[in-house]
Amino acid sequence: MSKEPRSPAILVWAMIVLAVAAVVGLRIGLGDGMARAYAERVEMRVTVQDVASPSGERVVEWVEWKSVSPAEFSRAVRESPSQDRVQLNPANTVGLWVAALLTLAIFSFLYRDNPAYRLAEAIIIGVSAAYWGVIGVWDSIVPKLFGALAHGWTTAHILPNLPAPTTQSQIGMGIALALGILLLLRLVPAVGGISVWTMAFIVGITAGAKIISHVESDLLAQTVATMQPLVQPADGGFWTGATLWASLPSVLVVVGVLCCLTYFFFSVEHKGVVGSAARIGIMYLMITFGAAFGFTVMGRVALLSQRVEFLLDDWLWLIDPLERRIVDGVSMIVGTGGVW
Amino acid sequence: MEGVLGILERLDRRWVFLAMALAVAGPILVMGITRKTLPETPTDASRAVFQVVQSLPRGSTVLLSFDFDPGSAGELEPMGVSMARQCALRGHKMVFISLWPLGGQMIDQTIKKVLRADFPHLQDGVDYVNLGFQTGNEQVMRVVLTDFKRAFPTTKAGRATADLPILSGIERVGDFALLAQVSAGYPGSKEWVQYVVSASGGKLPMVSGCTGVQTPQLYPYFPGQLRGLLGAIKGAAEYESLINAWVSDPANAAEMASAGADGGVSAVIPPKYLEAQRRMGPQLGAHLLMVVLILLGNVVYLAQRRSQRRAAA
Amino acid sequence: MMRIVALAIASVAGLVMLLSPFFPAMESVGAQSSEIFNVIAAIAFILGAGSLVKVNLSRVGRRDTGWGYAFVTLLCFAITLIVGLGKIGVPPNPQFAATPWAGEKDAAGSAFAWIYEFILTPITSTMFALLAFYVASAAFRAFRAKNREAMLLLGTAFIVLLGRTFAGVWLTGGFPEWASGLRLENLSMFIMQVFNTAGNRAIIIGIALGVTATSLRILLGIDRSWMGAGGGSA
Amino acid sequence: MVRGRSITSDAARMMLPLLAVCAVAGFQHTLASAHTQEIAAAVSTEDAAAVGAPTTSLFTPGKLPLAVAIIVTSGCIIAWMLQARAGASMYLRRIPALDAVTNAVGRSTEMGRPVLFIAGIQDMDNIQTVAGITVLSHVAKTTAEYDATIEVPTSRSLVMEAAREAVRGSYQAAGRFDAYNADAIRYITDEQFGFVASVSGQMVREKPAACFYMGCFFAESLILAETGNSIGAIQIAGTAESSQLPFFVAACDYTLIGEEFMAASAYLSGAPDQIGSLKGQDAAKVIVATLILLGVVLATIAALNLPQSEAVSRVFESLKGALGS
Repeated sequence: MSKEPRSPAILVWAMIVLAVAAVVGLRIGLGDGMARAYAERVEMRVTVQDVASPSGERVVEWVEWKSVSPAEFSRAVRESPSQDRVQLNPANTVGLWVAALLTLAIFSFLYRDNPAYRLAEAIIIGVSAAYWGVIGVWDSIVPKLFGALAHGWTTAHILPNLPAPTTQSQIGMGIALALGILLLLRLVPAVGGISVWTMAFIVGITAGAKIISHVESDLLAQTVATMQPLVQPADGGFWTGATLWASLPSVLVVVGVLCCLTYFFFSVEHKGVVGSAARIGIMYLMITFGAAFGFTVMGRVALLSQRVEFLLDDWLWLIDPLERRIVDGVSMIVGTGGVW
Repeated sequence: MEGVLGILERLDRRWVFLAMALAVAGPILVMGITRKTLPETPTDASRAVFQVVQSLPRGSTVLLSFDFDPGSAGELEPMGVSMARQCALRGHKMVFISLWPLGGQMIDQTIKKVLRADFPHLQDGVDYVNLGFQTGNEQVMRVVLTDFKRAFPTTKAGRATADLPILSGIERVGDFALLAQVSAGYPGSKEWVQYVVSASGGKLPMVSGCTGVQTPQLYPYFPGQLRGLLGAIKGAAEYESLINAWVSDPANAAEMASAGADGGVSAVIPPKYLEAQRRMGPQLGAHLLMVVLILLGNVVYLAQRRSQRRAAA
Repeated sequence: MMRIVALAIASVAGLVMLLSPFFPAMESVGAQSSEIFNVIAAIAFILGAGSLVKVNLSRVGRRDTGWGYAFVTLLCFAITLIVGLGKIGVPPNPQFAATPWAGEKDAAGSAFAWIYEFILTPITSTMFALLAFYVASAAFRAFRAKNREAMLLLGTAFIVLLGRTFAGVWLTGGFPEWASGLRLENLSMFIMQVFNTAGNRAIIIGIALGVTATSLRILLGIDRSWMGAGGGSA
Repeated sequence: MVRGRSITSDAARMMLPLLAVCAVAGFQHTLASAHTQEIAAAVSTEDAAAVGAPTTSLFTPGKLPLAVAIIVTSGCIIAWMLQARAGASMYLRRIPALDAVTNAVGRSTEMGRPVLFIAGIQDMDNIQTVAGITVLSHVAKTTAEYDATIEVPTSRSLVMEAAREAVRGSYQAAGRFDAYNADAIRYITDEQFGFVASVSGQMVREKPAACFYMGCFFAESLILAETGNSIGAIQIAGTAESSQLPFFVAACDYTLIGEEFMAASAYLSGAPDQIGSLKGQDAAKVIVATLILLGVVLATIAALNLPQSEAVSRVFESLKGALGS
């Protein structure tokens, strides 16, 4: 599968890369250019209480930048050429380029492993590991652990409207802290073995909780759901084709469930009656898998479309399906002054 | 013939990748420039969603749960947009919630895109409200069964829900006329069915839109516990086309005017209401390619088997 | 000794979880346990980060092939951590402007949000999009009519793929009313509601039993391989 | 292994007490049916106590069916475990995917390439991850015996810890503690596709000869399996995520489907009481199938317009009530 393509093939691939580069080059010079992000300045002004100041309150002011479409920028400039309310957003413009280049770097893995992909890979490992660590701190450690064990400090500095903890949650978080510290003892080789206690706690609660949830919502619910009447009397009498046709699905479902269950038998050899049932069962499973495959393809293609749309729309400004760059009926793709 | 088969047998998978890229990018480019879409023939499951929303009495309060994030917005956002749009057209009140951390933002985008843009007379807190994200997965569902406002004490913007006009008659989730839900995974449609619809004794009707991956697992619930189901981008496109057909029908002009829809009946559908239908273009290209690939793969396989048999003989 | 205590902890914790739904006094234990788990997992990140830093530092230190990439990883890790924990560029929270750290960590305009939007999202969603290419390659290579089972798999996928696009309507939309069940879109519905329902149900029931047995083996201390009891036999 | 008593006769012995318990539960359901609705609305949530007056009952009402179901399934499993421990012989059908483990590891040793093991992308609060770790300990024992190297990239810090514990134990048990390398079991990132980007890059560069995917997988299943395929590795997968099974089936050499995956650890251990638990699972399956058949027959009679239909319909409702709905 991964044989090296012969030289004519390399030529074809090189031409494809050149063509893409040519489109990007052309796009930079054509019409109103490409890949720019704009933002609108919003002045924020909030009065807060402050015991230190003589009036008892003080004003906090800051500026926020709200993303707007290129069309809104053009409209603002047209209305007042000297305005500075809507401006080019340099950070997000650079961001668009970074995002586009990283997108292409990942796609390049389809051809083969290469330095661009390895760079993207190195970036994503570092960024995402830290990202999830940060999420863990701000979403779990601060509101749950600090919120329960150091409530006053947390409300004063980070989360002013955090409700007061219950005794139960304080006990729970105390346990969590203790188990967390036990786990970190892994870093001290002499007593590291004790960290298995934390693991034991986690594995224990997982095992206990999963028995409950699987028996309740899967085993019982699915068993009851299969208990359907085999015959669905249709209009016009009992022994008619219509009844037969209407009853077929429920018969097929019951047969299918029983045969598939037979396939999962471990302690009986799949021979004779059991063997036939298991074979029917595996056929049902294959149809199930085929259907899931077909449906999943849909979702995967949708994701690819999204990435391609990002490249063609947000980055290259080649298409504009949402009309974000149409000003007074003129597309910025063509350029407000130029011709396509 | 042998030559072609030989090439196919040794085909480098990169050519398959290139074919897929063209099958997806081509239609996007063409449809992006021409702004044309493919016609849709809605299936029963999608039609059911449209009819359930349509059949509620005007002014019903609908609970919309947007349980997805930007990762699956390509498939699911058009469903959320269409649901909000149809509710607004029918004059229903909308209470938006989310069990996914980034769902609150998806709701804000939808409100901006549909309600503020096309139904500017609707008031936040009276005709619609965004209650934002709530942590706790199924635990939240268990709480809303008995006390909706306890699970959502404030709106996303920080207003208390206790005295919110839109929630005046709502004590528990069963008081809503409909649960319309968009699902990207866990927690999602399956959990809503298991913990809320079943527990309400079938009194709370539910319609759902979900990703392609989840669709097979949700079909067993339709049309029983799920009154309607939008499966993947295809379901979104079908639903979108049903609403667009209704909007374009002059017979509905009066009703639309009373709902205060901006612009009234118009033959030109704004592009934001054609997103799902537009995305069916690359789907068609990709699916046809898949079908061709499966066929080619089997032609190669059968030819190989025949030559092996001949060699053995 | 350490192991016996561990076993006892696992069994007691499991038993408490197992009993909690049946006693009103214990009902909130379930919700609480998931919070405890989340906090422990967040603390455990220190160990994960330690492993990440150690492995990459040693690559840089030894000047292994590709040590530059390891350096990039470390750099990105450090920057993201500092930016995220320091809430750099986060504007004040309009509702609580007096509280210094009340701003949302990923508020628009913050450096953390920029990293999310322009680095994390493009890379991860493009990785996700690679799947479209891999399904195509898998379909070409693996969906071959080798036997009856494989034929069923590929036949079903074929029907569903066609039935879910305009192509299906175009191919079989002309079937007369009495044969409407054979239209591709209806056929794929039938498959979903009958075969797929049966298959999925049996899988779910089987898994529920498998989970029960696996959990019991753990709680009863018969399967101790998770705690390093060597190869699993008790 | 010698074939034990036939499972059907074992199951028949189980049926009597089970039916008795069902009858009791059904009776309770019929009695309570008048106010079941209100109770269900009020007590199926933890909030009943918080919102209304605190309930005085010691037990949560309405949970009897769940308790019965757990007692019956666990009872089956424990009963056969005890039987096996007492020395009863147990037949176990072959599971080709698990028989292939040794070959795959052996091939890695011959080729001088590593074995790659991925225990899914979820944390330790997912039972599939725990099952994956138990399989890992068996695979690690084999790699220790065959002197192959094993690489275990993980997507969660806790999983890394658990995997290290399991692998260290296996190497110790195999007497090869000198060959244990903790850094081969390392945390990559929690981010699903960041993890996949790293692992697929690693696969292309190190070209492992055998890849094991055992745990909870989502969309990354196909990326891993296709990359493994492109480097010609033997691939053995196991998961209970039904949406990902088609991709493993299409792209891997062997796939453990759902319950088979859950049984893998017991199968590989070969210990009598673990194998007994598998037989207990089978007995529970017979009970489920019997209940389904019973329910189907009752539902069918109730649906036909026979004189007895109404009475049967009541019995059917009781049966459903006994099963908790």
